[in-house]
Amino acid sequence: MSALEAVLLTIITASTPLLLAAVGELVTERSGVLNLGVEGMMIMGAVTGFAAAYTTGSAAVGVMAAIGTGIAMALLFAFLTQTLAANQMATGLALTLFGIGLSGLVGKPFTGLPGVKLGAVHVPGLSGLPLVGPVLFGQDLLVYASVAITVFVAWMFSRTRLGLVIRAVGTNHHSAHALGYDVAAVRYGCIAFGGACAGLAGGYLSLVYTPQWIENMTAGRGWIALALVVFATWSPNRVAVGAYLFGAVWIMGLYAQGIGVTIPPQFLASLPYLVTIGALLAISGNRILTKVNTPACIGQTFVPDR
Amino acid sequence: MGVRLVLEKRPERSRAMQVASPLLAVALTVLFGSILFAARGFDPLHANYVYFIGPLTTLWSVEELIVKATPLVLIGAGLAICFRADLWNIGAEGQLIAGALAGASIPILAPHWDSALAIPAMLLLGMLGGMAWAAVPALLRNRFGANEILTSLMLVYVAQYLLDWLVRGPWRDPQGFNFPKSIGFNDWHLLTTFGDGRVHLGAVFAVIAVIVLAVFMSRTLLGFEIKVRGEAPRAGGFGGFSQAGTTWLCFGISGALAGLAGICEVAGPVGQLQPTISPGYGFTAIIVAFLGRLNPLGALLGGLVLAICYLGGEAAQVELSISEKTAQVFQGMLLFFILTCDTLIRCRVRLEWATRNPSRQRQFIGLEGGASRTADAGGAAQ
Amino acid sequence: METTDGDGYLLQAEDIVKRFGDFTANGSVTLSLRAGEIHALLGENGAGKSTLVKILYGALQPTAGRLRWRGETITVPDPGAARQLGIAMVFQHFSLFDALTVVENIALAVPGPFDLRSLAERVERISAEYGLPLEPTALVADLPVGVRQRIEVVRCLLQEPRLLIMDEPTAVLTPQEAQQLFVTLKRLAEEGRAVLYISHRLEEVRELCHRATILRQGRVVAEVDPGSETAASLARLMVGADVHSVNAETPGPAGPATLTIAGLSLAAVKPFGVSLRDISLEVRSGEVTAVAGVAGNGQAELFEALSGERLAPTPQSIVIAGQPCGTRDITERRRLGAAFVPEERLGHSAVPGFRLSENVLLTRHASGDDLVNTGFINGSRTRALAARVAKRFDVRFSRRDQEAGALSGGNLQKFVVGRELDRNPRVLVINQPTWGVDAGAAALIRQALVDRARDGAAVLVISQDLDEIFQIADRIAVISRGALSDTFPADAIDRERVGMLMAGALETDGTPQQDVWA
Amino acid sequence: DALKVGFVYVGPIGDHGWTYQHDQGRLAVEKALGKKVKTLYIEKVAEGPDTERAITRLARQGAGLIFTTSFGFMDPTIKVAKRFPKVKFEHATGYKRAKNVATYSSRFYEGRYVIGQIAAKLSKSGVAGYIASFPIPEVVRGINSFMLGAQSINPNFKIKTVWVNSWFDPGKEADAAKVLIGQGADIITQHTDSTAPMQIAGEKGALAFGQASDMIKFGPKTQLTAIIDDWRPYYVQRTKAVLDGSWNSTDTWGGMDTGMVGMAPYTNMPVDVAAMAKATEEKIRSGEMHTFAGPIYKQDGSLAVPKGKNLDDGTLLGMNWYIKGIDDKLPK
Ligand SMILES: Nc1ncnc2c1ncn2[C@@H]1O[C@H](COP(=O)(O)OP(=O)(O)OP(=O)(O)O)[C@@H](O)[C@H]1O
Ligand SMILES: Nc1ncnc2c1ncn2[C@@H]1O[C@H](COP(=O)(O)OP(=O)(O)OP(=O)(O)O)[C@@H](O)[C@H]1O
Ligand SMILES: [Mg+2]
Ligand SMILES: [Mg+2]
Repeated sequence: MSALEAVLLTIITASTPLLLAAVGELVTERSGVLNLGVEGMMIMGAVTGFAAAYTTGSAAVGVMAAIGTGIAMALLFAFLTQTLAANQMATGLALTLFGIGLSGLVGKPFTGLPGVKLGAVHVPGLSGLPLVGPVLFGQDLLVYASVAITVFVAWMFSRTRLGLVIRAVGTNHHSAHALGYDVAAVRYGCIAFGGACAGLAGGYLSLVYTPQWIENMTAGRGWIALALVVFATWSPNRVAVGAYLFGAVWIMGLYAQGIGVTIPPQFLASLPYLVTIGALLAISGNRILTKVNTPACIGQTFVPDR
Repeated sequence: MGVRLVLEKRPERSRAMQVASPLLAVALTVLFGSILFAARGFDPLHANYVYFIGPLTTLWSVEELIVKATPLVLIGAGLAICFRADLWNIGAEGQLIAGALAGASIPILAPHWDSALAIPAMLLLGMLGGMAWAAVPALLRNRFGANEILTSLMLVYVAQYLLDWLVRGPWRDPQGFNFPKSIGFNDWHLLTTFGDGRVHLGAVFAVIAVIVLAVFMSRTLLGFEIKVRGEAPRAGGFGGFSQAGTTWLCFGISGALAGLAGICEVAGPVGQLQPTISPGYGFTAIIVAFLGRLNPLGALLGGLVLAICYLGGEAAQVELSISEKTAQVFQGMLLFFILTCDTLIRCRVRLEWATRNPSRQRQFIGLEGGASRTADAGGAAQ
Repeated sequence: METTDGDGYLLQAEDIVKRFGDFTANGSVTLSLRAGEIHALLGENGAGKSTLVKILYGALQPTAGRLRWRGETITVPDPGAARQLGIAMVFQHFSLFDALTVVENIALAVPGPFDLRSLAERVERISAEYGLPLEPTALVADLPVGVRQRIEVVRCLLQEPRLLIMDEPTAVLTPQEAQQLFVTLKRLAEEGRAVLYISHRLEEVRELCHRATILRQGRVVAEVDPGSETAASLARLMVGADVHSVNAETPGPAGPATLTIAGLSLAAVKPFGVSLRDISLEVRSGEVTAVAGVAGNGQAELFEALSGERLAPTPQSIVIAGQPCGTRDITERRRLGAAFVPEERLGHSAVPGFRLSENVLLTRHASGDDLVNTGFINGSRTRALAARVAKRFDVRFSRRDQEAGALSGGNLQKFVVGRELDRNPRVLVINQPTWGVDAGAAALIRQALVDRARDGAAVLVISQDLDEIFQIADRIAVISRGALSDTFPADAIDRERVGMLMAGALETDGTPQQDVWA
Repeated sequence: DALKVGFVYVGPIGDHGWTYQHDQGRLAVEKALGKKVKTLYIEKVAEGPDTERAITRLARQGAGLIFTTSFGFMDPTIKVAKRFPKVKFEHATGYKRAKNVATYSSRFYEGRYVIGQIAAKLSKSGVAGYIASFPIPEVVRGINSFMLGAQSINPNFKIKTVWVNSWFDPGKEADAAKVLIGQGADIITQHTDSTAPMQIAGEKGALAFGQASDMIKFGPKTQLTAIIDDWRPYYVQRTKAVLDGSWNSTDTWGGMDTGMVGMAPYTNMPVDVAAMAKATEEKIRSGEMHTFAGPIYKQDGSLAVPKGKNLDDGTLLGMNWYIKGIDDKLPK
């Protein structure tokens, strides 16, 4: 295995959970909802994914469980924010706190057990190619899924009525309501999609990345996914670019050490967070980039007249 | 057919509900907690006693309650003001650490400076440190429009690594066998404690902060400015209040209080710098602020309630072997119920027995022209 | 005209009742529409017109009552269902999406397979056919209000509706644009479609409509043939009494210019804002000067520049009472004796969730009323001041010191205008003083503005309501696409000219432009 | 009645590392002494303001002996001990003692010598990857010991170190393992607590050593052996001492000889290598050999300890330099 190949493989694994969670949150935010509970949904996805896979011995069941849990958590959020018109920021924070706590409780019996790993899928004939083979054609299913979901979302927003409706609801819920669209229903759907993706991202951690359950194993990745959405100015393609860039920064810190660079490890460890701040600045300062896709209603509660 | 929940905006916020909603939320949490306990095979009455009443029954535990509540109240009161202004500072944990670092620079760099000024200087530096850390998201927001939720949060991680680096590197105790901790603070660098327990001066600061902030928010023009910003930012500009100014002010206040909490922790119960100095007070304080309905006085109560949750959780671990995670779940649940109950302040909630509309079945009279050709497409995308 | 069942009516609304909480917006309204007729729905502000048509369109559900469509009883659960029946509607407050293109906006309301390209072709064809040209790929945010109105209309036409509901479509149109719309509506009626038409402009109703139903406080008070009524008789039916006219006697010789704008240019800051281009204007004491213009032509930006919410690049570009203050903030301008009333009541001139006494503080904290002492608020003074304003300007509320958001629009407007007039300002700038305010309150506010001017203040009224402008203004200027015309004495210019200026069809000095849209 | 024995843990019992091993000690005490004792514990006690309260709580619950099992618990332990002079305290890995506070730690580095030898024998690339937590003496000591062991077999042996700045961060440890393997290491050893590197090594076809506990479950084809923290004998012995009144404040730094450091079975290696490892282990246990026996040169070439002498405990406790042969720089 060449060094470059190793680096690329590591970057892809590190980026995939970020991409999954971010692209889900992107859809949620495009519908005008800010769900700060990504971290909570992710960690719950991780624990239930692990638990289900461990109990049944099937990683596929684990993946399903992770998605299901993400959706369940998201629906809780949707119920509070859409049906009960609760503040989205606060509810999202609560979801994160709740998820971290509950995952610990649920996961207690599963700590320190070897997990079931979701295997890699080799595309016959292609995965044997040098470099591109293992990097592009020898990944696990969820890496392909993350790319597929991103492509799907990009296609949905640019080519389908559903995408148009989601954008409409996100830019002006009053108008969308006046035209007869059920704002709450559209948002329920988008929130649930975001939850499914976040759950899947969590499942990726406990089924592929490190096939075991460990408390707090998401380690702030949900928050980085949130930042990525802003960084990408709500464009699915840029989310993908951002996720891979971020994964690269994450890994490069470790890689630099391996080749003998001595910087205080604390500095390297905080690098991804500093990079995130820098990226946010670069983007927020750019009005042209932010203007076009920004969902104007983001974070606002909407109670329709009836 | 189905039952559905219908919200009806009230013309005015209900004053009765403003008082009742947090109480209802606590009650609901206890109720659901009991179910949780019962489900795990504990006597819910006894478990609730251990959890919620036990911490109030001995002098020691009441003292510990105060110790635990002190940073929560300090930070929560500051965050309440931020959130009131619709500014989402969720990086108080980082500001706490920054305050602790700034304040601790005196006992670590000048351990022999034994003066009556030392403690005030530490407290002041602590507040400035917290403020400085909070000023970063404020600056980035004012200057670049960067989302303060994310920047303040990212800075938490940075602060944690900074602390880690300092206590393992430059500020390591030279006599400490290279273990990651600073020197223990000298007596003259430690806060006065009351009685023989651990209650320290920080508790007094917390009470003072709460009272000052309550007056500040309800009686002063600056407080008014902050509230206007949260309710209607455009009206704030029309009133002649500067958005950027309020951002600085709110982050400044909440950062200073988080920093004060930080230095009070290290110069109080901890007594030195070490890799971890707070069990997530900065995050828990978010719940405190909401539990207190974003009101400084409320934060005092909120802080005590959460401290009870913590201590109760610990007692339950020892006495009933209930996992420490339960406490965290309780906190999340409490916050959910608060948010749910807050809806009652703004809206009336009704259950509606929805009778299905016949036209839902799409039994439209045959129309010629465009409409009937595409009978179901209009609503299809919904 | 095709045949319809059920007594020949296309749509019948019977005994419609709609309550919001304990407030009854519609109390048993009955209305019948025939195919091929243009039917007016009249009533003063808050009479329940919009509520009724929203029920017909499925955007609101009636508390009680029945709807019949060609004789069949129906329910309209949502606007999608209404569109399937063949009902289309243009909303009073537009239902467009700024960040989407014209064709995307239309696609959202037009059923059928999702194919933007062929829809764009249809849009181009139909819009040209009806004389309402549209460029399908343009971003709505970049379009002027008149064009947006066109989008709404074309969106309805593409649905080939049997019934077209238009809620105050001409409020934001120039007289010329309105004329063009009438041609379209008449053509639609000739094609056998019904039009339900809401407007406050009684003259145009008389010209256009075949029948009129008049609502007062949520009830039908009359059904008339508007052609055989006068505007005054229609107004009397709507209000239930004679409407006071504003007394704006010719002023004495005007005083010096107390508010001067000189060569003010400001680039748009908001993504979809308007830039101000070299605006100059003198507002003299003793006079009411009006800036007419269709909404969205820079009025909001002009107001913000005058109030100081946005600062001008040079001090000299805005002079208040002899003091250059282009770069001074709103508080400093208030200290110079200026007062401001913005267009939007909720969230701009008042904080909805705050009590009236707190709202008094919003603009009066630095105006020398001792409401604030070394940073501390004097609660009893603010309450007393709020009570004084409420009394002087006849503000009605159900509870003492109520939250602003709970007041009706007209009452809140009286309050925010009163809050400023109570100071006896030397300069008053007011944007859309009676927007969405009923006739009684409007008369009161207009009179107060004139009186203030006669007392020696320089009053600048920015308004899109030409009736209002000709009622109270001594001088008139017109804003169009961020540029201001010359100022004309009110008696030296007529509606026609103002309308042309509003459309940007004249050079600012009143001569016709060569190529209007070049 | 029964002696209550309290345990304060820094992590969750289920971490399968540090705290898990301490809890094994607690269970051993229960098993060995049956009705004579009752154990209490609080897990996941943060090092900080909460520590003192957690220890106090156990003391107030009537514990007669309390084990505080993390370095960060040192000062709070001393403080509480002052307030409860009748209660005996045992603090792990610290250096502050009092009349009723004893300290204990174990010489894990002895095990590192053994695995260093194994690595040098089995590595084809001659490079081992070392996942390290923090540059503190304990970890540096381990790296040096590992290298000394390796050099005793192959003087040109190399290691690559990645500092992950955490004791327990599976994601990062996994990434570090991947990076190290990508850079040519074919044997992974770790001074962090999670089992992630073991899993990754298995996936990538590398070999690895377990840490703190036997991780064979996570790498049945991967684990060569593991250095096991075995607190059981010590905990049982100290509890007995309290029961029979012979307890006094001591400082225990136990190695293989006391049973506090154990090696998991030698697996996945040829028998001769296993035999060599066993022999070394035996020599260290019997005291025949010291892992830091001179001559030892520092990285800069200076002599740290001459031939015939062993490095003293004081230097070992404060070790903040690499031996010669390690190419990386120690981060400061
Ligand atoms: N969602 C609502 N909740 C409570 N009250 C409402 C609501 N919508 C409308 N109203 C009230 O119902 C009354 C009728 O409103 P409506 O919008 O139908 O008036 P309108 O006749 O269209 O007036 P205008 O000429 O200003 O458009 C008003 O007093 C209004 O304040
Ligand atoms: N999408 C469109 N469909 C139909 N007509 C349009 C469209 N866009 C613009 N127009 C017509 O062109 C006129 C000018 O529009 P536009 O917004 O481009 O002006 P402008 O370029 O901003 O003017 P200027 O540059 O002179 O300030 C509009 O008033 C409208 O009549
Ligand atoms: Mg209306
Ligand atoms: Mg142009």
